[in-house]
Amino acid sequence: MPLNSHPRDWKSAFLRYETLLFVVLVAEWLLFYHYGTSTNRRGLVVGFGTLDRQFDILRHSCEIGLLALALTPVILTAGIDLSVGSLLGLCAILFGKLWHDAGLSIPLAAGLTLVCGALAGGLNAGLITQLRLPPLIVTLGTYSLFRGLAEAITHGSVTYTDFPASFLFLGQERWSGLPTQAWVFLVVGLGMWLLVHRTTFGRSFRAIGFSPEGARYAGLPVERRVALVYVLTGVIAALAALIYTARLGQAKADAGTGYELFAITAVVFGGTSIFGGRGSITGTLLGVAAIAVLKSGLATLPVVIRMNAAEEMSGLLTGALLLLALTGSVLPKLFSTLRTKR
Amino acid sequence: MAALGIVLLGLAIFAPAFFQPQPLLSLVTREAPTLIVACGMALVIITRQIDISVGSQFSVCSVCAGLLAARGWPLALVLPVSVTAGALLGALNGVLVAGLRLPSIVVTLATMVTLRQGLNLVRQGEFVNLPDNFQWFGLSQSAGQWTLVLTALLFLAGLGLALRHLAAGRWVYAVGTDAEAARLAGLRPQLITFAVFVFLGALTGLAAIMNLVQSPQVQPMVGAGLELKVIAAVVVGGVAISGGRGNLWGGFAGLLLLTCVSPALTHLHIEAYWEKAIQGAIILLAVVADGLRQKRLNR
Amino acid sequence: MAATLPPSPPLLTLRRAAKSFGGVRALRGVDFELQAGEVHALLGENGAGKSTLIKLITGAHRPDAGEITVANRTLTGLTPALAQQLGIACIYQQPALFPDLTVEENIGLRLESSSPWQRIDWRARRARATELLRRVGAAIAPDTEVRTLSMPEQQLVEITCAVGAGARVVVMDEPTASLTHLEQQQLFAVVRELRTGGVGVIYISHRLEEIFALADRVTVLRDGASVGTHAVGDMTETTLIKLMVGREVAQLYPPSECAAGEIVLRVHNVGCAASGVRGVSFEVRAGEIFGLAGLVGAGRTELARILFGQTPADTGQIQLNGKSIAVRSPGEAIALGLAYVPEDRRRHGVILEMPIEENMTMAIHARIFPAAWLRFGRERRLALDFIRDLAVKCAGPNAPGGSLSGGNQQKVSLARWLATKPKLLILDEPTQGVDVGAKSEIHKIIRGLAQEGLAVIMISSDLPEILGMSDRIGVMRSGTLTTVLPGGSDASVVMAAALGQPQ
Amino acid sequence: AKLIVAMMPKAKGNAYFLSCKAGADKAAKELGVELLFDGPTDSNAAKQNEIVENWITLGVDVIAVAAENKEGISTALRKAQKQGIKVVAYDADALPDARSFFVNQATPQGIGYTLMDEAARLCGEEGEFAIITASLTAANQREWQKHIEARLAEKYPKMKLVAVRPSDDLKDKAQSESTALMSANPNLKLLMAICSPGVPGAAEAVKQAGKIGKVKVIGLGLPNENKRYVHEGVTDSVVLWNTGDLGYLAIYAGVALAKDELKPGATSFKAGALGTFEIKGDNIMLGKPFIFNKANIDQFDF
Ligand SMILES: Nc1ncnc2c1ncn2[C@@H]1O[C@H](COP(=O)(O)OP(=O)(O)OP(=O)(O)O)[C@@H](O)[C@H]1O
Ligand SMILES: Nc1ncnc2c1ncn2[C@@H]1O[C@H](COP(=O)(O)OP(=O)(O)OP(=O)(O)O)[C@@H](O)[C@H]1O
Ligand SMILES: [Mg+2]
Ligand SMILES: [Mg+2]
Repeated sequence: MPLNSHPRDWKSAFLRYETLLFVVLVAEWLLFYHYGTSTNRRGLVVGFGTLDRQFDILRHSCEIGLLALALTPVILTAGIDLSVGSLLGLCAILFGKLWHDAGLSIPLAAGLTLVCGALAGGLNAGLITQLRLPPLIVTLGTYSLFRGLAEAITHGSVTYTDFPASFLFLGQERWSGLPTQAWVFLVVGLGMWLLVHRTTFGRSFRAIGFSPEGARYAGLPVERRVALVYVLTGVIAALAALIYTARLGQAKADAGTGYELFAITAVVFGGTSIFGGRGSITGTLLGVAAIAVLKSGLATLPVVIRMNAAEEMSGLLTGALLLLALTGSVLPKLFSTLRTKR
Repeated sequence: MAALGIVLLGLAIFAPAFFQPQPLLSLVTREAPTLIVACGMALVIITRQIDISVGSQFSVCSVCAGLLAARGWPLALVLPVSVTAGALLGALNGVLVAGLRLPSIVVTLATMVTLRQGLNLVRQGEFVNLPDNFQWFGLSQSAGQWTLVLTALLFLAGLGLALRHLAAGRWVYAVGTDAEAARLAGLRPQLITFAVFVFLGALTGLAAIMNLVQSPQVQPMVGAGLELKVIAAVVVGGVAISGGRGNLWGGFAGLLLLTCVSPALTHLHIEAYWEKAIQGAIILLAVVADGLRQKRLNR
Repeated sequence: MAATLPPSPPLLTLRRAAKSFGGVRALRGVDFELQAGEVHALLGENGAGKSTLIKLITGAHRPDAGEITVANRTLTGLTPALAQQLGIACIYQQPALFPDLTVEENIGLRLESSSPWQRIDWRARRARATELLRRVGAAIAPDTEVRTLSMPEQQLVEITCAVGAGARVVVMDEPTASLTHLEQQQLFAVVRELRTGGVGVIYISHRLEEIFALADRVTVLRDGASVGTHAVGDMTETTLIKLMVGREVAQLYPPSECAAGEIVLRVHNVGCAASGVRGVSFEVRAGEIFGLAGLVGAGRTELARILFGQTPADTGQIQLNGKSIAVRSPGEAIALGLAYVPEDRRRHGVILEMPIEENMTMAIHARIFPAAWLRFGRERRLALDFIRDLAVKCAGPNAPGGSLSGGNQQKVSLARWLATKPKLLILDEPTQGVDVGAKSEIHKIIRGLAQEGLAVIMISSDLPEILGMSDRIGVMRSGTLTTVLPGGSDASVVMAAALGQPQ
Repeated sequence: AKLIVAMMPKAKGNAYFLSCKAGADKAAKELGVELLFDGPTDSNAAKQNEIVENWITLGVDVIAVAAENKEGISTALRKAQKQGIKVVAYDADALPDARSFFVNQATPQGIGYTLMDEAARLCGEEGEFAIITASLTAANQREWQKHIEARLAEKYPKMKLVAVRPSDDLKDKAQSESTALMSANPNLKLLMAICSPGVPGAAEAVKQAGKIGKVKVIGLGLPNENKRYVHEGVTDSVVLWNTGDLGYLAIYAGVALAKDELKPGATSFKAGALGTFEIKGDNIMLGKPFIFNKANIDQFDF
């Protein structure tokens, strides 16, 4: 057998999954384009087919998309980070406080917020790598802690607003044709793709995800790599906090509540194995897009809006899709074992 | 455990008023349902699984039971319906986790979202008003309170003993320690895992009723965040998230510790905003303490 | 040659048993039978299907075709539970115990097939465990957690379970792979006692001398098919090997033409409190194979882990090429030119899910991928070179490591470390569980490396291997290096040193 | 075609807003318009934005909104106005430039003063009391609290506010907070709950503690939820406006805007069966808060 012709077994399987996801995405989009676009009573074309709506999709999926990008390497190392949503909230508050109360300039406050994100990620990283504690529990603790700190700092009530237009530009305006934050998202996405698929870092994340002991015996700096992944997540969560603040024009302690679940859903839906080792950034991007289009598309269907249930419907469908994707992923294996048993 | 002791001691010194019997009874009554769910969660975690959909299950059971009660069904009928509903939801998780061997964290994440949103879709967030005779099982209030507290405690004790002294209890540990070894020893790990999920679901259904009788109406968001509280309690109580180790008593202590935070803050005249941060810190301290102990043991 | 059949009906018969995993035909129509009171050896190269065969017998796998007859009952749906009821007990390659539970509980879980709601009688359990452990001759307290036991102790617990179950059929899959000579003798005694009691024992091992010492009959498997059952008395080592591999293999160790050079590694008074190693001093020269012998738990692996920076030394000095070094992590060790092929290849040696090529380059990321940037072409070429040089049998450089047989996995693990171009290579049990064919290939590779001037430390529990391969032999006992013997020493001298007996 | 009027509560399952909806439904029927009623399941400013955007997509004609967070929702509302949608706020205001009118159920001052006066009357103008609020974030709660404190400082020097505790708009939480407050402050004479689930929660706590009469309960709440406690003598009085009328008025105002019958600068407005209301600036005034007590509470059903 020629040595070069053997396909990468699991990789080709994933390529197939990503292709499937892409097809789902396109089908979804076309469906909504057809049923979700209409002309309203004032003669304006409204709904899914408008450019505005497409930009809204980009705007709305940016923060969760960033978190999903950050979580992909985390889950590749067989870890998890439940604290990202809370950290987003904490960073939004810190940013507001630094700018409003401490009177720092916007760039300085933003820079310091990113540093705080890194520190918070560092707390997770330290506990996980130095004390060898399970990430699920550590980040469950910091999930409470970060949100709690955000509430404590603001006494639960302070809302920072009145940010200058130059900052709101990041979240509400367009730059070179696309919403500003979409550019940030694209840059981070590309960076992540390179990190995970084209550098030895990504290689070691996978190795650690498959077998941390094996990676350690191979001389890979396991602790440093894992720490890097969590710190990076902290920084990206802080970045997402800035974008969130700019989009809504306000920073409040409840920012990003529940985002961790959506981000994890997107990552898993994108084909990354929760057991670690397998997965891709492309998959995550497709997963984020599929969920965002679904959510936004449903909300343009007149039937759904008239049911007063756009939010619930998209949540329900996302959950159901995730279950379907999970079940689908094991069915072939299940059938083959059933057959061999008989 | 030690932490709980310290906190209680601290309270005794700085806020003796905390120990008045009536508020304490009220506190414990309110946490009785949580304790029941925590028992089930401890089992699930001991089998090296996790269930983050209990909050949604709790809501669904509460609303179902509430609707039936509002139609005038007696408690004797509503209770089994709620327990069965919980068991069915648990069975759904169980089939996916044990039958299809999917990772429980993602499965229950998905069922959590699905159930919660499904409920919201159907009910549009509407509250259910309960008939008066439903309160405290129709008993007098203090008798009702005692009934709840004693039920929960008896349950805890019974399950704790069963876990130690019944074959089934030991099987749960065996599966959590090493599912493959359990299979080779002639046990059926998938069946046991399934059963544990169903059991947790049924307990959630029971807990929903125990919560229902305490209030005149059901809010559909009633179980939101329950999963984190319960998991935190179990973990703070020393049940290893990697399965196979720990027991219910620890979970009980963990729950007490976490629920003491809020009233303790009031008594110590600390602002309420700190509550969540302090709970998070407690979880972290508990795992750090456990981590350090493990590290020392491994020496 | 027909084996002499005892008159009684067989305990267990397999007829035309077949089993496939996906595309791999692990067993293709095997006949097998076991008599009461015999030790029946199963022999075959890695991947021949031995483990699969016994998994059919214990119900862990269900055959695709064929039938199993136990005690005159033909069974279709055999499960582990049913197999247990029928008196079949198995000691797997990896002990299947519950590490978090105590010994008595492990024994109880295996032996008491109770209903879920039955109460557990902890006192009776303890008494029974104590009694059984005594019968097997194991000095283990019943209330210790299994995780704290050593590998052989865990195996003893497994055997205790089998004895306690009153098993009629006991299956042992490479029970001696990690046992020392003494423990092996102890195990043999237990097996012989079982045989006397009318139990049928199926015994799998790669060590031919054990088969001659213990077995009555032997069935040889090749590529998932049986190539015959013979009485052991009729066989010689060469005929057996020929049956196994279908060709003759000279089980000779490659000759040493050692011209030992400079001192590469000098270890002086090294110790580490955490792992129980203390006061170790020795040196290794370029071009030399330094064998490390000792009983299990003597601390050889721990010593290797110290040298490799996994559990850094807290006392003593280590010199490499005359320079003092302090190794605090495997990364540093690699940078200094040290390489360590670990003992447990499935868990530590290769990452089973990753492609062969990625496994091979894992320790040299910094060197072949400048600026952390992956270069796939370079990686592929390097992997192809190693696959050719070491004759790794695989579907291609991107086949996952887990698809390889044990011996080939070991070669991949070896390739990973050779790629680092080390100055010193530490091999820990390089041929454990590797079949004879692959074993001699690996030996040749090791010898070749030494001849190219590499300094090699080889840890092994296989005494013939140590004796045949080493230029000098260091013997370790309870955490310290007690003696250094010249190569070609007598087996009894090495054993005596390992046991700490005066010579 | 029918006009489409979209109405947004802060939380759509909340009994308070459901009673607003009852009034709104009545108005919609009378006016022959289609009513959409959607909002977050739990109070959440970001979700309010998304729903407004959906409505813009659908092309509704009127949006009536109870803002969870002023600044948060206003961006979306401005966008709606740009598309020709008329916007009124009710219950909790948005920023003035993001809506045409605010249907003001009662001025924060009126509510704050009424509550404080009522509390002082019950305590004999001296002693300790505590406040249970919804969340520490909600803007209107902060407003009311501010006016309560102002009135306290101005008129009742012998009374002391010992604590303000959040209840997350949950009855259970309100109950446990009240229990803790009573045992931490043995001299507490009164609990004032300024969110609707808070009142029955505080009442239940007082009842369980066996302190009926010793600790009085008043608050802002719905009659139905509190009837039982008022009759048992746990709760003395509940302060509120007529919520059904609030919803009714909001819809009438919105539709009038869309039909160009109501223009900025108007000083009065006639809303169907309810008659004429005063407009102060851009606030349509519902009237004075109402005190429900043992004597009159049974006449109301919402
Ligand atoms: N669960 C499985 N899935 C896929 N293939 C398997 C599985 N178990 C065994 N095989 C394959 O079946 C063949 C026979 O394996 P088996 O473990 O029976 O060999 P063995 O004779 O015990 O070898 P060894 O001496 O290395 O223990 C091998 O090619 C192996 O890769
Ligand atoms: N004195 C000691 N103190 C603490 N632990 C010890 C001591 N001696 C041995 N051990 C432990 O016993 C186990 C076996 O040691 P090690 O693996 O080094 O032995 P080995 O000679 O390499 O045997 P093997 O044949 O298994 O490779 C290790 O886990 C080691 O930590
Ligand atoms: Mg085998
Ligand atoms: Mg060893």
